[in-house]
Amino acid sequence: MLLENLYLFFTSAMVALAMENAIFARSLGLSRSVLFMKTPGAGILCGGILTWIATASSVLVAGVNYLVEGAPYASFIRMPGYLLCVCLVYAATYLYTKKKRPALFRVIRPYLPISTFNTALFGAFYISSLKSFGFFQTVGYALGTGVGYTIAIYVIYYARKRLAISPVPRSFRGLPVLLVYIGFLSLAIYGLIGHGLPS
Amino acid sequence: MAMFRKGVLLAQHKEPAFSKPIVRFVNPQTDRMTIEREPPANPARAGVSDIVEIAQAAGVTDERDGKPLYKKLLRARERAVAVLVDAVDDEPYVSSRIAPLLQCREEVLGGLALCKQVAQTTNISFVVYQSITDQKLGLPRTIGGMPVVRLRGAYPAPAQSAKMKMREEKGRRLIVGTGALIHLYRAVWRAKRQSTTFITVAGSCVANPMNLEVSIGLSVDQVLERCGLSAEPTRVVCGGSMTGIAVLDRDATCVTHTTRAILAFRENKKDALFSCIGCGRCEQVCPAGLNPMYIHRFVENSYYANLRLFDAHMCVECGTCSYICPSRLTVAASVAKAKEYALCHFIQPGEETDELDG
Amino acid sequence: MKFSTVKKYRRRHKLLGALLIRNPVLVLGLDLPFVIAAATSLKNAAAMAIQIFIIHTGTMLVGRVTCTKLHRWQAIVANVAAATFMMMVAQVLVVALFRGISNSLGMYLYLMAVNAMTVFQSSALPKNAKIWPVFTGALSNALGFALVVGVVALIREYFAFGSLWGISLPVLIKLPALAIPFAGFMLMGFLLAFTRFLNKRLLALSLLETARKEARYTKIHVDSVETIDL
Amino acid sequence: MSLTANALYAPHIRHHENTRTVMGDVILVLVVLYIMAYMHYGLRAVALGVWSVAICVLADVAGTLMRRQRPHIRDLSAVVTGMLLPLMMPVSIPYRVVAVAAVVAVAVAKQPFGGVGHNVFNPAAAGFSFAAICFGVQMFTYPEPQQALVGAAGEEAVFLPVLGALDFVSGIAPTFTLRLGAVPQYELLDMAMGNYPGPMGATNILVILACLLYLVFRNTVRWDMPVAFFGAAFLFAYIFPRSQMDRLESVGYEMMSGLLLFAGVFLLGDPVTTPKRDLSKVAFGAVAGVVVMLFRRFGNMEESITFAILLMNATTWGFDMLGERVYGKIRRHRVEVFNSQKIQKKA
Repeated sequence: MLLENLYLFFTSAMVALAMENAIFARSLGLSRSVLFMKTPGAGILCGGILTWIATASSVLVAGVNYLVEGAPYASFIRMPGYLLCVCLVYAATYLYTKKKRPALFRVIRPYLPISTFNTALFGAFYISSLKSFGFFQTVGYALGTGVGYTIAIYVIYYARKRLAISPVPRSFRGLPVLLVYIGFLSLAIYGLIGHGLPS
Repeated sequence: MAMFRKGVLLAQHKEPAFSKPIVRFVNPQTDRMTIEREPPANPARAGVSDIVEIAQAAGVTDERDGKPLYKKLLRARERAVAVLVDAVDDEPYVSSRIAPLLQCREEVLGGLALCKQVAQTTNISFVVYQSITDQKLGLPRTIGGMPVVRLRGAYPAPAQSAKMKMREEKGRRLIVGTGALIHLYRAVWRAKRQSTTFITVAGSCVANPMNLEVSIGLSVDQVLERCGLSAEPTRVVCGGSMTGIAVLDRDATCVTHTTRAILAFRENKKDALFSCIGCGRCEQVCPAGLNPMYIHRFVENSYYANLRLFDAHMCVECGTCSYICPSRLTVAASVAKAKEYALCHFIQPGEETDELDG
Repeated sequence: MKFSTVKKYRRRHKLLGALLIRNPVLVLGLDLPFVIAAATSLKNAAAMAIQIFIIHTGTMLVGRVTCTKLHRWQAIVANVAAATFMMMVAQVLVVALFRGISNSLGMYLYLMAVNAMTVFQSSALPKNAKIWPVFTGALSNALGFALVVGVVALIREYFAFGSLWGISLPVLIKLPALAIPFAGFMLMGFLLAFTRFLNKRLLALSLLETARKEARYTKIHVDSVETIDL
Repeated sequence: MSLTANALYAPHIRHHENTRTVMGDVILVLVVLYIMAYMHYGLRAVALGVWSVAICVLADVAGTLMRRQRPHIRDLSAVVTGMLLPLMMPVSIPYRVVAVAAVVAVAVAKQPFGGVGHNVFNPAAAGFSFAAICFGVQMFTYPEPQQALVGAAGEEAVFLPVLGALDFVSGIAPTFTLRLGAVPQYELLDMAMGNYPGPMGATNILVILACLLYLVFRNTVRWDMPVAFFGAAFLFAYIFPRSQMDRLESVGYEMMSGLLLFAGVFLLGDPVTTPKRDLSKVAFGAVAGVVVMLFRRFGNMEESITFAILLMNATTWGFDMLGERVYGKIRRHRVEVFNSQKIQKKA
């Protein structure tokens, strides 16, 4: 029983990390502030906060999915429910760090909103509800999404360093060529998934 | 088997200049100059101070590094354990040290004997480059009973291993070029002031390449006329073919003490100026184990942030990366620029270890 | 180049500035996920455009209120809550308008509530922001988003499915892969590059005409302006 | 750099090999593969090659002009890409598919990144992947080469027409059979000789191996990358056979089926998109071999090797930087050795 749940947990986590990577497979949570992180440390921090919030709120989200399942107007109730869970975790994190860990608070404060109200997060919850995941799968999927998001930010940072030393045409410098680069990575991952459009 | 080897074996176009007899092409006035100080009674056992003073008076200069010879002799008298005659001509077309060593042998030996008296050591050896494939006259094992150390391997492996030899006991060895020895001998025995130097005149559009003993101060144009030009060269080089300096004004450029060769080439500009195809050959041949391709790209995009990783200060400026580059890029120039940047930004003075001192 | 002329140019072409020079997607790189993954057909594009109009304008107005009353971090929560409410309103409208849109758009229909443009622009308002500029700015941003989504959806629907608004048209060659996110990435890359090129050209042209107007520019200046690079 | 600057800098003599000779080696072996394809499938193979080369060169020139630079057709890189593309496809491929693949390869994968030598992803792999997703059916139905060989045996050959309607006997490619978990019905020797349905140029195993040897001896392809790549793939296939068969047999089928050999020689042999250092090359090749086999095992496409290669191309920069760190340590160590060396050892 426990082993089975652990298996579900890890499989869904790996799927969310590699095959259905939030950024590369579904382009979720993609914005300029994420693409143009100053340092890899900032990227890892941003992804880490997202991982924490996703994992913590997914525990509540699993409950929301369980309650909402089969209720009338489910699609209406879902989003507010998710928003409630995420806002609870967000406020808890904010206040706790502000009171107890001021140093940590000063570090994470600029990245907290970006990582919290992020399409990657809510997208992970929606996918877990569309696939009617159980508790362990939901938590695992959220965790995998967060880790995959962090890895993606890291990869994109080094892609920028690589592209900085090639004579990219002036119109393509910065965001456009980076998008083409991500496009090819996403193409490679799509070859692994095979035919199956992201919902 | 180029695929398993690191480094590159250059085709040494030393012939025909190498085996031809050395021709004197001198200015009579300067050639007649002597030193005021009367020669010692018996030059064979002249005193150390005499030799040093004569060398100073005659203005004998080492053609390896333009230093006056008497300073080297003074340093050698204090603390020298070995004397090394540098006849390493590893660059193609250049044979201006090895040819005098083989052709005016007794003069070299006489000069060497004087150095031996100064340095008070018996540890004497000649250093030559063995991988000269196209020479007609063979390299002897010993010259005057003294061993001839042969450096083998790809260019610039000789420079590398010579550095290995020279670095340990830094400064405690006397390294002289053959030209300096010959001039020292002449100064002591015939009281002649050094007014000439040995150079090689060769290249793809020189009519009859040869080794010359020319007066210092003659212009490059005169020397080239002496040997004749078969075609109008697109680049005239003063110095070695790999590390020399291109001459812009042939009239204004003169032969100096340290000029080793004057080369005239004619190249077709068609196969030039492609963009880098990233073949990575420059990294396979770099003797210092550097990564010239990335250094070149960083420098071209003026993105110096990552250069710290690439140890550009270890470059030995041999020019192999540019030589091998199939796109004819000026990689070596970029690496030199990066080396300057690294030396003034990343490296504390005294940390760089690749300097070759005599 | 003189910055005053640039400002003059932007003042002159206000709509153009909203659509091209300060376009939220093409220039600021906001809301990329929806353009890249969801804009595969004109109907999706229309639905998302309607949604963004309602959500963005409404939330910006709410944010104008909250930014004075609350702290920044509370304001964000309040704005996202408002955006979610707007999303539900818009969803009613959209689902009524387009049949089967909830299947074709999937979760992106709901994720509109947390799109980066709305969340961060609404919570980054200054305390003394005037109400009317906020409203017009929100409208122009929504317009810019609608334009980009429409263009991308047009290209992708025509070349991927050989149809426009569900009506099948003759097409030389069908590339179904264009409907997949990776093609969306590449398409957006090329669209961004094209927009930059266009901005450059437009700015150069306007500089040219200002230069022609102003007498102190000589012929040489005009020529140099013609070959301007930004 | 202008010519005058080029004329100023040392060194003043250059190696005789230039970009054209480097690319010319690859083109030479590709011509050999086209001859083999001609013998198997008739004139259509050559026509496809010419068509694709034309499209690639045109797109390359257009892109270079858009970047406001002088186009160098003489560096032949677009020609190599154009010759690689059809060889990875079946001979029955429509011309428009080849055109799409060529345009994607040059205009999307190569030019936006800065043109020759700066493309991060292999253009041929990118074009092939895009076409494989768009036109899955045409890309993976392979005609029987037997038609050609019958013609060689004396009866009249039934080649595919260069233009016009295509009707052909489609064979079952080993990649398909292996993905189903069954054993291909072709003899290993037949596969080595190259008469089994498959991509146009990738089926002539022995010829491709000869090409690899030639390229290695010409030092166009460094020897250690293919060794590491094929070694890793070999080990993977030996340890985890995909279907119920003898391990060595599975190795044979895995190595000879599909594009693995072709990609290992020509796509990974492309110096631009692979690491430069020998150590990085070895590590890259080994990882690439494992990733390729994993994609084969778990991927849903019939031929997913080009996707794996695209994924690996993205990691090239990381491999190079890691190799640079390692070699930096080696350099510093060697300098210390220089400093503490005795002349007696040398002389």
